[in-house]
Amino acid sequence: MLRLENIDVSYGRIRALQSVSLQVKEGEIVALIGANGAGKSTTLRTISGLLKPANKEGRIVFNRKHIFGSPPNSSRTASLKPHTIVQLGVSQVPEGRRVFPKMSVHENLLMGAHSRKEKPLQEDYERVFHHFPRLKERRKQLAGTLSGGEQQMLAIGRSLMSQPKLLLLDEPSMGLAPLLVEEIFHIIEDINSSGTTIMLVEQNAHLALEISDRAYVLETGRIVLEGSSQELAKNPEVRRAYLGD
Amino acid sequence: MKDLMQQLINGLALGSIYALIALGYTMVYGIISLINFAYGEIYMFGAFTGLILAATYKTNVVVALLGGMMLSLVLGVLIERVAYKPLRRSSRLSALISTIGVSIFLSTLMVLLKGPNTQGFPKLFENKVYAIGNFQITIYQIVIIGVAAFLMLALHLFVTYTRTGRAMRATAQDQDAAGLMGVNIDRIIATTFAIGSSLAGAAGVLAGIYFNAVQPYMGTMAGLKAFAAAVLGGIGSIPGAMLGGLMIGLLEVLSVTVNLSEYKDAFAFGILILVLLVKPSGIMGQKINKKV
Amino acid sequence: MRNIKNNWLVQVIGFVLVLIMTGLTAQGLSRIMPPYYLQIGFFIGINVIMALGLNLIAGATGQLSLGHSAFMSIGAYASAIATVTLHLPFPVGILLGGLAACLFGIVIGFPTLRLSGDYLAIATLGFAEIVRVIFTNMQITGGAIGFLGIKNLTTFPVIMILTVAMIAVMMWLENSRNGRAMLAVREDEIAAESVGVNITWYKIQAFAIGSFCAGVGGALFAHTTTFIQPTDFGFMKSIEFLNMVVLGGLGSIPGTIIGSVVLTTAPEFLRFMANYRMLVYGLLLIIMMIFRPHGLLGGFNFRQAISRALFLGRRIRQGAKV
Amino acid sequence: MFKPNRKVLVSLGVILSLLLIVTGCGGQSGTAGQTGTTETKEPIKIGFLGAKTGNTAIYGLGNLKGIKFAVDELNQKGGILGHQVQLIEDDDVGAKDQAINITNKFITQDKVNAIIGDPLTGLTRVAGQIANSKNTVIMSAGCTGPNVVEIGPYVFRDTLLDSVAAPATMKYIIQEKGWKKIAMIISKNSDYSVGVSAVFKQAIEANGGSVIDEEYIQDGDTDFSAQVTKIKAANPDVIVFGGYYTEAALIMKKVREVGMKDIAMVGGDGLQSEDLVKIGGSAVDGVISFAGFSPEQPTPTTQKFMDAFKAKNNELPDLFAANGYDAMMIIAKAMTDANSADPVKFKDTLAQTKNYEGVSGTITFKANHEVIKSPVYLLQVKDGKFELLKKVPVALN
Amino acid sequence: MNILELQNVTISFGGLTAVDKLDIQVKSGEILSLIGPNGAGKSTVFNLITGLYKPSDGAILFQSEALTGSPPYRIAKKGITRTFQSIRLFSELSVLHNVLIGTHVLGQAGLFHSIIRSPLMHSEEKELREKAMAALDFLGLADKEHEKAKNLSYGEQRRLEIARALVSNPKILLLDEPAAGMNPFEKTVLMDIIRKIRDTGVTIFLVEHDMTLVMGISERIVVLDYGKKIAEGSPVKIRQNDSVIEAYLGSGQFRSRIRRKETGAC
Repeated sequence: MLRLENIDVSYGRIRALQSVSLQVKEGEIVALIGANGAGKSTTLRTISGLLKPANKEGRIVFNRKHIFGSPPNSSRTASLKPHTIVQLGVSQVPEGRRVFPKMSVHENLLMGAHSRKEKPLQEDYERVFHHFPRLKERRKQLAGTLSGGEQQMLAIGRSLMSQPKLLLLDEPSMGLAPLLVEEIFHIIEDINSSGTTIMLVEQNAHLALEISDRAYVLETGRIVLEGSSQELAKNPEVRRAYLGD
Repeated sequence: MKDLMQQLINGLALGSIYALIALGYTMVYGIISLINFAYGEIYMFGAFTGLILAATYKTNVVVALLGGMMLSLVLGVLIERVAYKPLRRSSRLSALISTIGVSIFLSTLMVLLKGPNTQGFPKLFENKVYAIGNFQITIYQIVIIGVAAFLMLALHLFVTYTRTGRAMRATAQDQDAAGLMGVNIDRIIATTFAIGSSLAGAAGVLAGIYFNAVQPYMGTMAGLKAFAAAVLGGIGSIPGAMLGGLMIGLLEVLSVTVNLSEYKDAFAFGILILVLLVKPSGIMGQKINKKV
Repeated sequence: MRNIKNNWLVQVIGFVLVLIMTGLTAQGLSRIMPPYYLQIGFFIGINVIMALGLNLIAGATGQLSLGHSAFMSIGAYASAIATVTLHLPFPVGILLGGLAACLFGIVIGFPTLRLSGDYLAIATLGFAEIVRVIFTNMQITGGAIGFLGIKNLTTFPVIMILTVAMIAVMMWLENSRNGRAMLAVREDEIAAESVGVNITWYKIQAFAIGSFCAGVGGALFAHTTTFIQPTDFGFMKSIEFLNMVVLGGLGSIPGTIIGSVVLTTAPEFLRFMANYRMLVYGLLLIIMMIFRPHGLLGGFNFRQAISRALFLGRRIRQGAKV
Repeated sequence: MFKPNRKVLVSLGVILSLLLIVTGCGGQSGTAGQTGTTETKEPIKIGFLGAKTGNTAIYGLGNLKGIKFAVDELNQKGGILGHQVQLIEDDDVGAKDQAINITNKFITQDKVNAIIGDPLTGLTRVAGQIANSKNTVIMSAGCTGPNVVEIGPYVFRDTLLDSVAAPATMKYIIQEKGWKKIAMIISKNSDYSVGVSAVFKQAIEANGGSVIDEEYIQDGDTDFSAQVTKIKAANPDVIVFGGYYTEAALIMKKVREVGMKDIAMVGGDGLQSEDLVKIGGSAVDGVISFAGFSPEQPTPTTQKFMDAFKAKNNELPDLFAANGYDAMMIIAKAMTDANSADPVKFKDTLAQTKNYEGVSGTITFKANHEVIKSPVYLLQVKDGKFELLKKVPVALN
Repeated sequence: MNILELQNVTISFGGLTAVDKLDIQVKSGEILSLIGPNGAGKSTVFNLITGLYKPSDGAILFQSEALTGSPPYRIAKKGITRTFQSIRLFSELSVLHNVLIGTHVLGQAGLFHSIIRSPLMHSEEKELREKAMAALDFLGLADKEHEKAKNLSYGEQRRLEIARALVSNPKILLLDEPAAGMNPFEKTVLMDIIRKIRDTGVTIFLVEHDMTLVMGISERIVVLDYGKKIAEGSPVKIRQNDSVIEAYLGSGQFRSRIRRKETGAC
């Protein structure tokens, strides 16, 4: 469904990603784990078009459409902008939630549906409220006044409003109490089982490997390990570096 | 002080014009943090467009106003394209200097095209004076305040309730997040320039009608005052810009009332500095948290 | 060799010698140079001093000031009052002009430095407008009619000596503990504080020195034009100095000098454009910013380039040894 | 580093072509008098110093129109002393440093025989210092402030001075019209306005009038509602405004708007312009100003000038154009009389000009070569035209 | 002896309590690590110590002297320096200049001396340069002295930040995620450096996510969750602490409700 081939990204002269290749299949939950600064968020930001790969040979393909790079036997290099990528069905829940603080919960959800030209239907809201009943009570409240957990729910709910085919989640557990984390991760599973493919960046490797089908391990901008989550969870290197053994 | 009420009406009319220009400043600043020093010149351009439409093509008020707004809009978008967009990724100071370049360019261009003389505005409709109690209000004042209020209300409704308006607010709050929601940031920035410019254009035409004077350098001082108004109200805040504009207008008029008219401009800027010292983000501006 | 280079006295004497030489050269030049070019040289000198002051404020500590001409006007009027009303000698007038501007820089600096970025910019702009309005309404300055009877005391040697001295001081300052702290404030206030830099102190310092320069520039200006009015120090004048600094490369001393030279001579070079001169000037600003957003010399450091060249040489030699 | 992409280049192209179009439109405004035809003699060079852009361009361009007209006229008649006249124009944007540079350039690079300008007192003082020290005649066709001709024997002006005309005007309105309660408006940022207003004020007191309200404006202001509201409350007999026609017209519009139907405004020759009526319309009816000439009862010279100017420029000359024309013509006459274009020689002839019938009035230079225009005309706007109210002769010493 | 002490420190932002009644003692000469999930308030603790934030309640003592209310530059003068999680270098300046600015508190020469180039300034400048070069040498950056800071790699930038903080001879060094963005080799080098710094007598207070590093060099660990201290002790003790495991190291509590099917690695 999503394929990254040899993606390099740099900030100035610093190379943040070095020839990263990975893929996500339809229906999966794929996790990206690694230390802070390893390039996890950079990968997601690149997929969403907020960052541009530095190399022309790199390629990002979503559902046979080139988000970046040139298709074989074509000289035209695609480099889609964030808003077009959302329209293709790739929606990201950014790190730190980034809800629009001066807008109400309802307006935040409306923003989520921005990429669809038509007005969102009641059932779109219902689907979000089905996952996050708490948001329904707080529809009129300003997003900035919500608690951290509620903001995370709103951020995910907002992304769901665009009816994404692929949902990119950046550190959904960040700054949340363990109970809340569990709640949110169960919801993530629910979202996945109702048909949305998910790519997850998570610093809590236990959680990430438990919930995902497959995982990639990033270290200083390179993918050093990949495999099924169950295998990775048993990998001694992974256990030592990320699981605290 | 019996003419205080009269002075308030005078100030309200003047303030409405400042407020309209200030809206453009504040909207653009809210989204891309750029002080656009060319706004005063867009206001001037709007006034000249209105003048040309009314004098040469003998159009009526509505056409002159709409025409002035439309052409200013085009100019605003063109400025964004040429002088701002290529500089989006450079420092804000470069963008600032670029807008100063635009400002010098436009005012000089207008001197070359229309001469430096102040030009009167053709009478588009009969001015009448209504006496209410011991003060009076002219049709011009009613029109100025009315049109300004209408435009501000329309802008408020647009920003609050439309899809584009919502996207503009979202972009102002968090540009990246808005991009992730599918907002076309480039287009939103262009739209913001367009709306701000058309408001400045409207202010220009209204000022032309009300003051009956159009002149290539009219934008400089008006632009500075409107900028001050935007900051006073809290830059980035639309209601703040309206409030700031009205305040500066009233303040100027009141400084005349208390026999300090020679310090009129000092008053406007003095109050601005005072407000900034007490509340550095302006009257209705949000506090900016120091990020570590 | 090294001892001599580092001997303070030798350096001071050297500096004074350079100034004397400059003065003599300037004296000679002013005899042989056509007055027109000489006159442009006057304004280049004044503008270099002005722009260096602004560069310290906006370039070194990164505070956007849109009120530089206000400090210039304070210096101009103060020096004019000193030489005309109080009959003081010209050097005292220059000093008083600088100090008066410096004093205002500090007075204005303290409250306004709490503001940052664009808010500081608008506050300084407002301050400049207020200063102008006050000068327009004051008795001692002659109001709008202007200050009459200033003697033409600014000579080419005076300008040259002050310009060279100012450039030298600025370069020394940049390369001292004090100057580095200023750069740190520009680069990252929080990081600067965390290594013990008192950011408020250095911001005030930059404002004080920058306005001192402006005051000196104003004094020279007043005694060149022999007649000053509040309209000489308007908003666009502040913008002109900002243009010089940004065009040359914000924060770069050679850049600032080049920027000042270019923009002072540009009107003369563009005279052939006749009526379209200002039009072209505006366009040039836009085009410059688009194609060289960091200025002519932005991101280019003479000292660094030289030392890098030397360093490379050393490395090659060392490499040969290994 | 920014790489110029196609869009930017296209946009720049659009701007540049726009520029070219504009340049093309105004292309005819080159330097006048360079026709050079079959002349073999060195042309006489006249420098024009003034603002062609910027806030004060309005005065500079006014001057320039008159000077160009004069130069064309001179050249058609074969120039001065058989030399063609070449006008060199430079734009000082109203800035002192530029004025200094240009004056130096005129004298040392272009080697002009005389400079006309700047219409602003401040710049004339600055340029006058230089011109005088380098023995080049400079004549301002617009400045009225003090300390100008005192600079030295090479500095002249041909404007009607307030010190003479303003008292006469005040005497007339107070003693003959009986308007004693006076509201004054002063434009605080204009040296002209502050200067003439001081003379007005002195004259008001000397003639038994009283200033019951004093309001301040600034040149470039457009909203005068606050000041006018206060003036209305003070209920004066007349408004005295020393300033320029733009502000005067706008003030009068407001004055009529608030219901002061019959009150008159009295001012200096700064009010003299077609634009006063163009901007003010019927509101400026009744405005009184002093002037060096009367457009309604012009001398034949003035009439001829006005007709020819109108035919050429499609507008009536304003005060600055008339003064500019006279400045050029007086200089030409002095050169002819002295039989030399050398400033050192013709400056003395120039200083002896007596009763020269210019288009802007009758010009005499006093012993200290300060200008005197006599008689002074008091004019009043009636139905959109300046009409003669009174002729006041002035002592020539 | 406690060199640094946080007593009952609390701070909240807009109703959200970021640090809640926190007590931490840093012993002189030790390596103490502060760990916890992202957003637990670790960096906030550093910002409180260095004076960037003012606590709404509680006190911070440095060598038994209250720091609370002192501006950051004074705290740095007292001998507390730090690095930042999101690297904060003077990015347009050279590597050497970055470290020279780090020597700021050691110098005396003010504006006057700078302008007249006094002998004091010269000798001091020489001394500071030597110190700066020594610090660069120590962190293996000596050959990059003329490079602009922004052109260094992540790892080098992290080391440069340490050099800048270290050059002023602080008594305590606060390192905020020094290993972020480093590769395993660089991490081992870093561990070495940290130990060496400690051996010169500098107390190290560390925020870090990399468990290998934390467990490898810390003498004591404090675990923060939701702004509260949930555990404190030696690495061995912390590793076995249930609440730590649950909050941070991963609870193992969370069980996928849907049995994930085995998928082969691709």
